[in-house]
Amino acid sequence: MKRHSISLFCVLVAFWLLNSGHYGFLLLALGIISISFVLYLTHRMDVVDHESQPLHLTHKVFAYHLWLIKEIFHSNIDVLKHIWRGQLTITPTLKTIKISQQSDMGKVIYANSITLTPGTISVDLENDEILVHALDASSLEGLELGEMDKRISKLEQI
Amino acid sequence: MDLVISISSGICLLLGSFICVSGSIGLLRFPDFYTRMHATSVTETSGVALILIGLMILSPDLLVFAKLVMILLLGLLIGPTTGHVLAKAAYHNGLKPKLTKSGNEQSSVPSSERGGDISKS
Amino acid sequence: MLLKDLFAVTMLLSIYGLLSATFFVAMDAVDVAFTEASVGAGISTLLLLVVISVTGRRERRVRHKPYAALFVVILTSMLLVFGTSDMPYFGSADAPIHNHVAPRYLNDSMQEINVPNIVTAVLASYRAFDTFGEVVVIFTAGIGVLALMSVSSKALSKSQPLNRPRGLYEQHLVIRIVAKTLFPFIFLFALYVQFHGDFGPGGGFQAGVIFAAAFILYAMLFGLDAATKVIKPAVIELLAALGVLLYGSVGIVTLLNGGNFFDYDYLLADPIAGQHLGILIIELGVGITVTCVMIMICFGFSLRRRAYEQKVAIRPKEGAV
Amino acid sequence: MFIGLANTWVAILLMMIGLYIVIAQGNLIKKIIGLTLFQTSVFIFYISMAKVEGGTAPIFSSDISIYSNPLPHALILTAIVVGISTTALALSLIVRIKEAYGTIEEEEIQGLDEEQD
Amino acid sequence: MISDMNESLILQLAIVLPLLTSALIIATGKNPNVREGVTIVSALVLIYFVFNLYSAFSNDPNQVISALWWELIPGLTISFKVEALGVLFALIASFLWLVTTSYAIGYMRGHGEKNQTRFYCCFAVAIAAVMGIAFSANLFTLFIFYEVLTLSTYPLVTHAGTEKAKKSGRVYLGILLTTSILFLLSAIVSTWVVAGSVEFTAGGVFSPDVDKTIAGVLLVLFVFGVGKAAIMPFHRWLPAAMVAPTPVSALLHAVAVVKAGVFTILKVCVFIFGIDLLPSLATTDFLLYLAAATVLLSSIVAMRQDNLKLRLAYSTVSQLGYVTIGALLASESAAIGSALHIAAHAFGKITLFFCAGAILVSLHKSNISEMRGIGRQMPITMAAFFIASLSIIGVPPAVGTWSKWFLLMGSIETEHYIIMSVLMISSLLNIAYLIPIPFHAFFPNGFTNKGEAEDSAISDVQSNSQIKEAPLPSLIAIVITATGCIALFIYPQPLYELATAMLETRAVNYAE
Amino acid sequence: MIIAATLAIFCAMILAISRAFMGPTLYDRILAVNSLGTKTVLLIALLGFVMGRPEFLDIAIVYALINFISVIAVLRYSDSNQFKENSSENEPIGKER
Amino acid sequence: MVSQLPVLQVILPLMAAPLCLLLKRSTLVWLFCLIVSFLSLLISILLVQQVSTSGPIDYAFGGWDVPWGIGYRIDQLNVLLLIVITAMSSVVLIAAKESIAREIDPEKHVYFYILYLLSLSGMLGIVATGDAFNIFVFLEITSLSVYALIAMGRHRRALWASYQYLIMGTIGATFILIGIGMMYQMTGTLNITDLSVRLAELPQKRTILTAFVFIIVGVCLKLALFPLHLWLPNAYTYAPSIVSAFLAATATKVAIYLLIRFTYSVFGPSLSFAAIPLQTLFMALGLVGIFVASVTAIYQTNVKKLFAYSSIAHIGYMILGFSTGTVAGLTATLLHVFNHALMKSALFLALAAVMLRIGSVQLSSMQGLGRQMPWTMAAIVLAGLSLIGVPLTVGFVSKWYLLVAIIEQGNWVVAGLILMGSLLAVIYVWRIVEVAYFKEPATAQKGDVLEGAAGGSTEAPLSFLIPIWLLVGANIYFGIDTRFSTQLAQSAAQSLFGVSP
Repeated sequence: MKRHSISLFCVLVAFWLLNSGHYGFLLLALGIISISFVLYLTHRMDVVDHESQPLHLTHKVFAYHLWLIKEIFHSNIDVLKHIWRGQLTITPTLKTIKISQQSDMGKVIYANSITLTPGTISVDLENDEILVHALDASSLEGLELGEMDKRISKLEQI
Repeated sequence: MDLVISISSGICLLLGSFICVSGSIGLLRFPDFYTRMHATSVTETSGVALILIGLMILSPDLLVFAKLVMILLLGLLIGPTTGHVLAKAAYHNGLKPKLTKSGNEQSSVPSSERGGDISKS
Repeated sequence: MLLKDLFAVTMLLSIYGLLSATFFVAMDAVDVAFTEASVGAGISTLLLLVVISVTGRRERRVRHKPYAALFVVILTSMLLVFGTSDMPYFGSADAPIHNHVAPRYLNDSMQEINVPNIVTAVLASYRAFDTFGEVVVIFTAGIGVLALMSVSSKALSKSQPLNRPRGLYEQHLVIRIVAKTLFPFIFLFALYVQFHGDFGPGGGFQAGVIFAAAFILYAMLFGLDAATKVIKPAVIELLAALGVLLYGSVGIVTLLNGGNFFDYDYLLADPIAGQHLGILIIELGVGITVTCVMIMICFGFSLRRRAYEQKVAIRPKEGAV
Repeated sequence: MFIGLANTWVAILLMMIGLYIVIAQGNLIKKIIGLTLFQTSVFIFYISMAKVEGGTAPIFSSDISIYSNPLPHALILTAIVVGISTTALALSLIVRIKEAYGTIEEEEIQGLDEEQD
Repeated sequence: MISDMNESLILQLAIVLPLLTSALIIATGKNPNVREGVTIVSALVLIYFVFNLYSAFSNDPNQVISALWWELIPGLTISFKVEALGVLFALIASFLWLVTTSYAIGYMRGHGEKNQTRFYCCFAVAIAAVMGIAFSANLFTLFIFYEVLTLSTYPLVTHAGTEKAKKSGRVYLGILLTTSILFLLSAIVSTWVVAGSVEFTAGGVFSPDVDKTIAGVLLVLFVFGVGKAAIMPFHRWLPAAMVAPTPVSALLHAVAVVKAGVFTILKVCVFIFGIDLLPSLATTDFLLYLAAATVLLSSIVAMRQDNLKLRLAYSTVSQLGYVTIGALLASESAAIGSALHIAAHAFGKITLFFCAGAILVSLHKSNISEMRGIGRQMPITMAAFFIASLSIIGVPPAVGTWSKWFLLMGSIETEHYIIMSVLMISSLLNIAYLIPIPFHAFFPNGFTNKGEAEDSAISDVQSNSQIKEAPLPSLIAIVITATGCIALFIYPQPLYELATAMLETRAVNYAE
Repeated sequence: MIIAATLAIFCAMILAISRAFMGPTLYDRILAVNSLGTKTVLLIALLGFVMGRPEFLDIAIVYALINFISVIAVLRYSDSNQFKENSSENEPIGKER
Repeated sequence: MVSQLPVLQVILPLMAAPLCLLLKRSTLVWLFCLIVSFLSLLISILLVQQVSTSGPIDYAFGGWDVPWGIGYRIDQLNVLLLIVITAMSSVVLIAAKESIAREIDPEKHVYFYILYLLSLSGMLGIVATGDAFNIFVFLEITSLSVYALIAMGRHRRALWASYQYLIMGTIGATFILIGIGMMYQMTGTLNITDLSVRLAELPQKRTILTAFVFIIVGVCLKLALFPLHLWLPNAYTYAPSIVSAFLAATATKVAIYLLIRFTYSVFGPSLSFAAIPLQTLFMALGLVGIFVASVTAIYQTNVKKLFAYSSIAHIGYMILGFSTGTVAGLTATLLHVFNHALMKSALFLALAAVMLRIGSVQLSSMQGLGRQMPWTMAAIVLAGLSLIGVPLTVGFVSKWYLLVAIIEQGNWVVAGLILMGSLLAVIYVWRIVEVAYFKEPATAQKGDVLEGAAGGSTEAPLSFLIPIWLLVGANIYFGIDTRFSTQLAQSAAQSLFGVSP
């Protein structure tokens, strides 16, 4: 718990400083007060934990994101093509995909990654299945190959 | 140097706006709700990203840059979340996607989950 | 407005809010845009949604009395168009509006108040009393909503109604995690807006709305009970009053120090510092009141909605009181 | 003439749409929506008269000399708050009306009232 | 006679006393004897007060006795002033209050009426209003008391509480308030605007060069506005009010209401317009003929009524026309005549009503056709009825003779021969509708046709052959008023003096 | 170039609005509003640069947040059964009547 | 401190409102409100004295001079309204405790008092301020609190009435906002004094005319002038009794004030009356309003509604005086503002007492009440007489001034019509009197259907009788001693003509 608080504090300080742009005594003091207040409030709300502060993922997440960006780039081009070519080319598909992630966090990352990649949307997230809607059947096939699943599972393991 | 900046940002902006417009056209052209979602997700990812990157290149100071980054991160975090939630809600509330025959594998609503818990007023 | 789906109409209203806010940005009114964004697209949509969820989504039938209305509207618009014919053109710098009172704000406020955001200077110092009125208006609305909506604790049994849907956070893994991540930032951002009203767009009102919106989001996701556990409704009421009092007490202090009401020059020995302090405090007052009232209103609606649902569940055909 | 006042006229058009909805619609919520539309359009009217050609937002910066008029902005900030307050109160009234009458259609409510007389 | 009390104080006391009485009546309402004792005592005191004023006035007619209560708006005051006509009116009213009270005690108890406290209370308030009217120094004060009179008599009119009574009450109130507010008040305001004053001034308040059209319109407004004077289109309330108990009718017809009406008209004619201005107005003639028509028509209507009280009511309408004519003729004799007629009619009519009430109380009869032969059961009553009828008709030895004489004189002086003939014809009609009643009472079978009426009348006579007069207090009242009719014929001096004094003040003013 | 981008975004917004008007389902409208919100964020960011005062990006952040919150709110209140989407607009859901 | 009186007048109740929330207990809050209200009354009395001795008082908020900051300007017109509002509020509040206890849920009492104080301070703010936009803000404070107050009525129709009022009121307020915007656009200032100066100098008038029309229409919506009156009867009828009394005494008066302020002080009579046939229009509307409302009142079976319609009729009288455009007419209007507040608050308070005792204000349920609640009914009768305009009551005085003002202009017909209007008032007042005094109590027939009526509802408690008779006493006192009220009204009217000839 403490860990998460400290990390949140640091992030919040950065957030304040980057937003503020005024570094006089008064505003800094107000910033400290504000941050403390926010910390107090969020603790009261019980929203500071490993889910909101995924510290354990920090060191692997960048690599994954780079890969994700690449995927997004590719699928973007696909979808753009579909848009300009028109309706006839699309083959909307709905399919359930098994996922291997254990933690909620992993599931969320997976679901969000699917949605983030254009062409696929995670429609429903139930236990260990994700219902995916795809613009094109082919992109679903790519997903079924499980590359993304594997990467996230790897991310998840500490 | 200025030239590089303006050209690179120009390219980013141009591409971004092209993608945004494309996304909107997709929003109009696609046949049903789920397919339209794909179109918007184009805008929300690469369109937003490219435009914001274009602006980042132009940004005069760190603060503006930081804020643009924040907007970008926020967009990338919120976009898929709302998309997912929206799709889920639509699906659970009985909006059936139009599917091609081949992929029509699971078309029934998982009604057991929600059908019973709604009291009619 | 041919749409009979109130929900759709609400969505369109939200779009209108977004568009007008964009327009305000284009018109240099950044503060207004800020407020309109959070109010027009945010809070008012939110409120409308709650109400529609109680009252029903569909309009019952088409009305047939447009002629009188049309007559009134056409008459009014003709009058308005007639009235515009003498108006100065859009953007012309020599219009009287830009040459009588406004120049002093633009030219002298830096010397007199030393607050870069001139709108804030006008709002909080030159026309502080208007803003006080504004705070009182919102406080009035809050109390009014409470007076209308408050459910006696007896009537509202703690037990959940028969088939209550699960909290949103249980259904939506994704939202839960994303929202949890976002909350601290939204709150801090609200506070940032609160304290940087002097320098850029923003101020107490906008901050209050954002803060309240975040809190309402929390209540929506984690349930009303969780939210009331974080802060009790009675405390919110008191805080709302406190905000108004905080604002007013600045005026009282200036009175006691020998100045006129809201003459911040008398707050501290140094007039400029006094102005700063005064603006800071009153903005805080505005922020507190707005936050609390917005939360109050939403809580009021939700509690009422719950009570109503319970009542309907128990006595299905209960209509008129 | 046309260009110079077009902005105002658009605002007038929007206002009138709002006013029409308020008067002609029988659904209470739609009335409120119309009212909001009406008010927001008035705000647009105010804000567009604050604009100065070539000016920027009235936030002081040492390298800018022309600002738009800050006073309407301050006024409209207040007016927006007033507007949302009214809306909130109106909506709470609607909820109560729904509870008491079982409907939110003007005609039906009046019918119920007359029935009672 | 004159005590050491200040006359001005007495003047005010005369107005306040009945009000105090009404409060006392409410306070003592539980005990009828005390309540009525209070009424009688205060009536006596009031007579004493008014008589004091009278003697003070007659000792020195130029002495100004006045009282200012309040200045409402600069120039608009509530104030009082003793003046001949007012004294005359006040004398009559205060005296008749005593008599009527005495009568009412007998009547109300004999009839077993409800709400007697309310009756006495409202009666006292009405008397206060009459005193206020009599002594008011300006139109505004008069107006106030005029309205008080209207409102305070409403409960009396609807005393019975039946639907019919309420309907009549509405007619009563409706006509009186409508005319007073619509015409009288606007006339007063207009007078205020045109003349700048609403004080009663000898010779009138209008300057001689006033716009004749406006003044003419104002005169019409005044005459119509005083609904209590029952000029023809606005006379309906008077017959309608007949549902009231007899003492109330007596109050309405003799003591207070209608007298207040004609008093107001007379006062307005003499002191607002002035009898010099009146003839020059175009509308005077119109109003004169209207009044004359009222006299004739209502007499004819009266002949056709079988209900005794209703017949008397129409008779009142006709008699009021006399006073109005007298006021509008605008000559000295006519004015004196109408002043005298106020008194004469008061005594005559009150006696008639007392008699009608007595018949109702004792024999429970209200229709004339049923009254054949009652002279044997109620000899005193019917004798009084006869005397009073003579007074109304205007034949000696009753006081009505004098007033009609002066009215005729006035009409001849001003060469209104049509009016003169109307007066004559009306007198004949009076005979036709009044005299048969006592005649048949005493001679149920008339001089002829003994057999015809025998069946109906004889049976009555047989069952009620013994004397069955009204209760004693009522009887006393009847006797007193009947005596008054004759006494004033014999000794009209005080009345005449007062009537001339009213005009003399004008002469004095002009002399200055 | 910024101005061109602004105009493009503006066009995109118009397209989105037309989708919001056309519907046909509620979710299409929500989607349109959401997408409009995203574009508004971009537009405001761009406008700041167009007007030479890019420091007002706070507004854009607020937009993004509000957009998020309102979509969540929509979904929160679509819990109640009235928000069931009907395949055809007018027909109520049969099994619940 | 004396120089701070103008601001204290408004700030005192305004700051007291949130403080109520801290007190929590109903009785305490009531006591607190009462004290605050009476203090405001005291302040307004001091202001009257000060204005009459040393002329108008200017007060600048925040020390900023007027066109730049917000200024208060208290002159003869303002003090008249201030004293009416504070006095009515104080008197009405005395009775509030018992009435509220019966009509409103206990947990909402505190909210009630807060809203009450807020509406009071809102009205005071409207009257006191010298800034056009500030008027709008305080107008909204008043309106919002009043909507909520009305909706707190027990009957479900209170909600509907409140909603209707809200729609009409908001449209009105927005119209005013548009008008203010146009004026601001043409002059660049919001201060009323400054506006009047600059408006007079303007060469172009079309925008100003439009602004004028919008403001007038907006104000008339709030005023419930005849064709725009539809919200008023229900609002007054179904609001909690205390609220009805307070509103009837003050709300429309404030609107009248705004009308006068804008036409005379801001636009100036030359513009207001010359450019638009306002006088004829208002005279016609006033007359039609008097007749339609009075006739409608006659047919009402709910006494509160009856008096609500009578209020609309009396607005007609005020408008008539206003429409003459002379000092005398304006004096009559202002006098009637003062006097009508006295009579209507007395009437509605008495009705509140009736409501307290028999739980209904239907005409039929008031049968024989004259004997059961003699003091209350006597008050209704006296105030009713005042409503009619019977001499020695305040109603007469103002009607007299009105008639004189109108006859001076040679409008004989209008004068006659006014008197006919009074006759209609006689009818509706008389209906009540007849039912209350000349009908037997309903107990015999209805038995114990009416709660409290059976077996004799007793006289209202002293906490009602004191304020009611205070007001009735004032009705008669100011009907007899007219010096204070007429002087106030006259000097106000003269000052308006003096300021902008």
